[in-house]
Amino acid sequence: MNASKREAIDRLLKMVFRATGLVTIGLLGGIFFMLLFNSIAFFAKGNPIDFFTGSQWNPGSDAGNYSILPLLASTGFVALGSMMIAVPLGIFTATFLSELAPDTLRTILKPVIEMLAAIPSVAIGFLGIVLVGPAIARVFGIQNGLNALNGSILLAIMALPTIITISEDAISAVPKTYKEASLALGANKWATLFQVTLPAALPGLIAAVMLGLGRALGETMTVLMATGNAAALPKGFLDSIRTITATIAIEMGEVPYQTTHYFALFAIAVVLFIITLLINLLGEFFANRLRKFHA
Amino acid sequence: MKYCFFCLAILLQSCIEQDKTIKIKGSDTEVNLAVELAESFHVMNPIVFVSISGGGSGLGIASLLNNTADIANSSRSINEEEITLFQQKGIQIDSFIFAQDAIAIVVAKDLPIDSISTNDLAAVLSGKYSTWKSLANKDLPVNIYGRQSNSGTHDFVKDKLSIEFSRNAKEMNGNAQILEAIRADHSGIGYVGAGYVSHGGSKALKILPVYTQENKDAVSPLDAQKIAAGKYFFQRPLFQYYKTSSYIKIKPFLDYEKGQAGQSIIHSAGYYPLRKL
Amino acid sequence: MDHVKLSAHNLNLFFGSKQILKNINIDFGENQITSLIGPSGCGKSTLLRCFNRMHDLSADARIEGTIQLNELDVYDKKNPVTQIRKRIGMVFQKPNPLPKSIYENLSYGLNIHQFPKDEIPGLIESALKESYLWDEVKDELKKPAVKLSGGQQQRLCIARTVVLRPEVILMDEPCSALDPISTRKIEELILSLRKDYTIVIVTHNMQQAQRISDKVAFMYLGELIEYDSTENIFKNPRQELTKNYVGGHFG
Amino acid sequence: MKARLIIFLNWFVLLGSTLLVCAVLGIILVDIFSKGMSSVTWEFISQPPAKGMTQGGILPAIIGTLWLTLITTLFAVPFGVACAIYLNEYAFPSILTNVIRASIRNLAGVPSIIYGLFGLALFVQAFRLGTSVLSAGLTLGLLSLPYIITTTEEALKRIPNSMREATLALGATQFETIKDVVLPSALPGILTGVILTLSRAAGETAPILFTGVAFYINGLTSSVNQEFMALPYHIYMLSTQHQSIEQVRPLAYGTSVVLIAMVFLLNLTAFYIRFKNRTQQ
Repeated sequence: MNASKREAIDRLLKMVFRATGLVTIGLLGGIFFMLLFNSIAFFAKGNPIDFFTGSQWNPGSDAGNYSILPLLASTGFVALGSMMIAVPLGIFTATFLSELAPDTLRTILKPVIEMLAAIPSVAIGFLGIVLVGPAIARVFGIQNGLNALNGSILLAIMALPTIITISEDAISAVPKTYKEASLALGANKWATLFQVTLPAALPGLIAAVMLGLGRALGETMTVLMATGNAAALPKGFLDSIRTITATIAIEMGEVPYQTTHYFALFAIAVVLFIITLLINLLGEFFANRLRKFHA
Repeated sequence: MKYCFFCLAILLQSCIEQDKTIKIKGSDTEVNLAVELAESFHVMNPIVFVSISGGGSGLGIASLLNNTADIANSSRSINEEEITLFQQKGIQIDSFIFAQDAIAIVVAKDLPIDSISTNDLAAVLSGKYSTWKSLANKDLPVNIYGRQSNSGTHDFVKDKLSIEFSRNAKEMNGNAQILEAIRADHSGIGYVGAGYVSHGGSKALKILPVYTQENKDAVSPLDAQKIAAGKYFFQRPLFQYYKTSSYIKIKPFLDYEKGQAGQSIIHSAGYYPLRKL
Repeated sequence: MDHVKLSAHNLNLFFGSKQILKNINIDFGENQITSLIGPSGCGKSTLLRCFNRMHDLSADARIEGTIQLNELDVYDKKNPVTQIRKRIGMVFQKPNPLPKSIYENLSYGLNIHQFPKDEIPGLIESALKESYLWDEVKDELKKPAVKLSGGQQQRLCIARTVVLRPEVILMDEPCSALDPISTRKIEELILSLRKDYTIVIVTHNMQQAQRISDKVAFMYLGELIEYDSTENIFKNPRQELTKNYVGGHFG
Repeated sequence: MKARLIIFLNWFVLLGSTLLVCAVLGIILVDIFSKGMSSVTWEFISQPPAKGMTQGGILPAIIGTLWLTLITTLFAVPFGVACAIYLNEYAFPSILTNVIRASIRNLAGVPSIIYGLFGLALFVQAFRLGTSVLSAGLTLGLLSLPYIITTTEEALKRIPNSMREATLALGATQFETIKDVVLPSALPGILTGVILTLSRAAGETAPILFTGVAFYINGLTSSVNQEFMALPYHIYMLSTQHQSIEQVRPLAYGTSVVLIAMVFLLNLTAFYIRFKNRTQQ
């Protein structure tokens, strides 16, 4: 009697767990369908070709120009800028941490990097306004420091922890035997580091860069606060830019639901979603390759 | 188990609890005024909550359409497209003008220019003049600081001058950002609500009086008498739109705004109240 | 042979499309110790785990044939697996005490099977005594079980099984992770348990099989090659394969 | 000589990068804390804003963020942990579960603003919850789910199978095994993941932008269908939207100090749990 009751409870809870699990997965899957559904509504109304080839994002105008190009260019521009700063800095730091730093130093530095990751993006954006912006204005002799460079610097700060952590894991995962083999052949420590260890960790480093890039592309608040938000095609790092994320943040609260403009914002969100998804998948692909390689 | 009860309690609360909050949204021009009104309103009537969000006038009207606001602040009157949307959704709305606002044209203090004509202004803001050469005799680039396209101020200036803004105009998140940018920019120009500059906001800035083809007499947006007479070029009523169906809920707040206390707050915030004080 | 306690008839086991056990027929006599021997990968552990339905949670395991405990069909859906496992206990290769105190390790099974509360301390004491552990731990029953030495942990695991008074105890290479002294203690313990329980033990240690078992089954590549008394298997095997294996020629 | 120079340069570059990264954190913290600490008084924490938000405190924003975190926790923790248990303990490993796992991992990389859009479409519109602390909390909950599921699954995976077999072989049901052995052993790992996720959620701004955060509310949020103020949005608002940015800058710094302190406190708790758990093993 008791035994069958226990079994019944077990079966019931198994069902409960399965149901919650599937509901959760369904909810998360819903994100994709919601984006898809709403952007299909946009493409049914608007012109898909203009969306990718036009030169203006200007929903306020009477014709309603919905071209993702300037936004996409801005997003890519500021993210690439951030990678130019964060990739060398991150990989060098990771190399130092895993290969050169003594254990005690490493145990201090790792939390420092985690702390950097924990700072909310809005606080970084705030510093972009009060600290980085004025500094850029002074250095370049321009009036206003809210531009792509500012955004790139801030995004680099935000992507650094991701890049450092994953790169460090990748470098530490290189088998000792590789290094020993190289050292035994008479190569010095540095040659070993640059010619053996780092190349062996390369897939992991690429994964780190990809995930850092994904972070930079999807960041909203810092770019919204620090880049000036001009929706024109960027010409240089001192131009104001407006990313996809910032556009959604600015305009979504202010459109009547179920209008063309509303659906257009979902359409650009889908593009962003697909880009970040591809980049994350690529990152994962490289991370897996590293895992298989060393296994 | 406890967890389930707790969640149930929250859900029940969300169902039973009558929503006593008046949600006011929209118009950066009016948001600070609305905050101050809400602050003092709360002292008198602590049961009624008022929550306020800024954004552009478009946000307010959109929120009203989307049923996420009770009152939409707007510094422009509702347009045809929006009227159609309201009709489509079968929402009846009313409006109420609670103050007058004037838009100030602002430049940096050391730019040698004292007033500006509407024609010149149109040329500057539309990007026809790329430097200050012809207006201020200085070979500095014109940097335009404006609002985002969904702001009522943006539309108002655009429509008043019948221009499209230059594509290089920086779209700032709010009036305050515009002021701050121009303060730092020797060759910047921008437009903000007069309420933003009348209270210490004008430090290191210059407000340009505006004249027109017909009336060569330049009028400053800070001149209350001219405003009362409707003489300033960039002058407009501030609207509050609300759904007819939620009138009962918001009535206490509207009454407060119209009353003596409300109107004096409007006055001290740098706007022009409808009632004589 | 005496009374048959546990038996398998025409037992086939597949993982996916791969057949691991091929037509196994075996009977274990009551109060006997039976050793399963064979080279690694021959399916002896897999066979052992069939008897208390430990394959239930593997997605792609499929079992054909019958296993009977006395007259009871072990794989009959009507018989709750929890009850089967209460009657057929199991001890694993590596000692796996629960991350709880020594006392709780023993009381856990009693509690889930709803033994009367007031009997629990007595049952625990006698199980620990039966497992030769009582004198070593009686003053520190509150101590975390993981603090015990490897051999003590394994005896605790046996005590944990014994406390439920099962009819059969399955042991999967219980000494392979232990040093010789601990191994010897466990072997003594197993021999002393024979009077109350039917024991099936998987071992790769030929000497151990000889020391403790009444009967030995030799398996090779998923098949039961030979099943006989210990003496016959080691002294006088009928099959060539068995002879080679016990002679140490392969595996 | 040349070789020595190269070695020196190598050291210089690697150490220099590391120092630069540390300096960035140093600058951020020093700037915010040196300029913000003077604003953080008892009044600042315990009073509502006053005089058009140019004076007074940030109590409604603190309360709003607490509400938000509470709702996020109530939603994301049980669902996330249950989903992880389902995936790791119940679901038979198959191509499907691997696809699900990969999708969940990738959802953790989806920009937070997209969760905001989803929250708007699902909770605000479809479920008719309006712009409210409930909608925003659920949105942040969705954002947190992938992290909670992945960290919980990692914690569950670290529990060796022999532990599960031990109780199963004693005749425990699968649920009893999970409840009595698996979850208690995995608890520190789960807790660390949950706390880190919540600290991230508490600092998020983008997903709450259109799901219920308000510029100002003249009271404390007291029910789940009210709008709310939140610390991160308050910083955003004070530094970009307010009419007298210069005047309220100390308030923005002060709010940043409170937010960062709160987030760090959560992080330190998580580190402590992880550290304690590690030393115990």
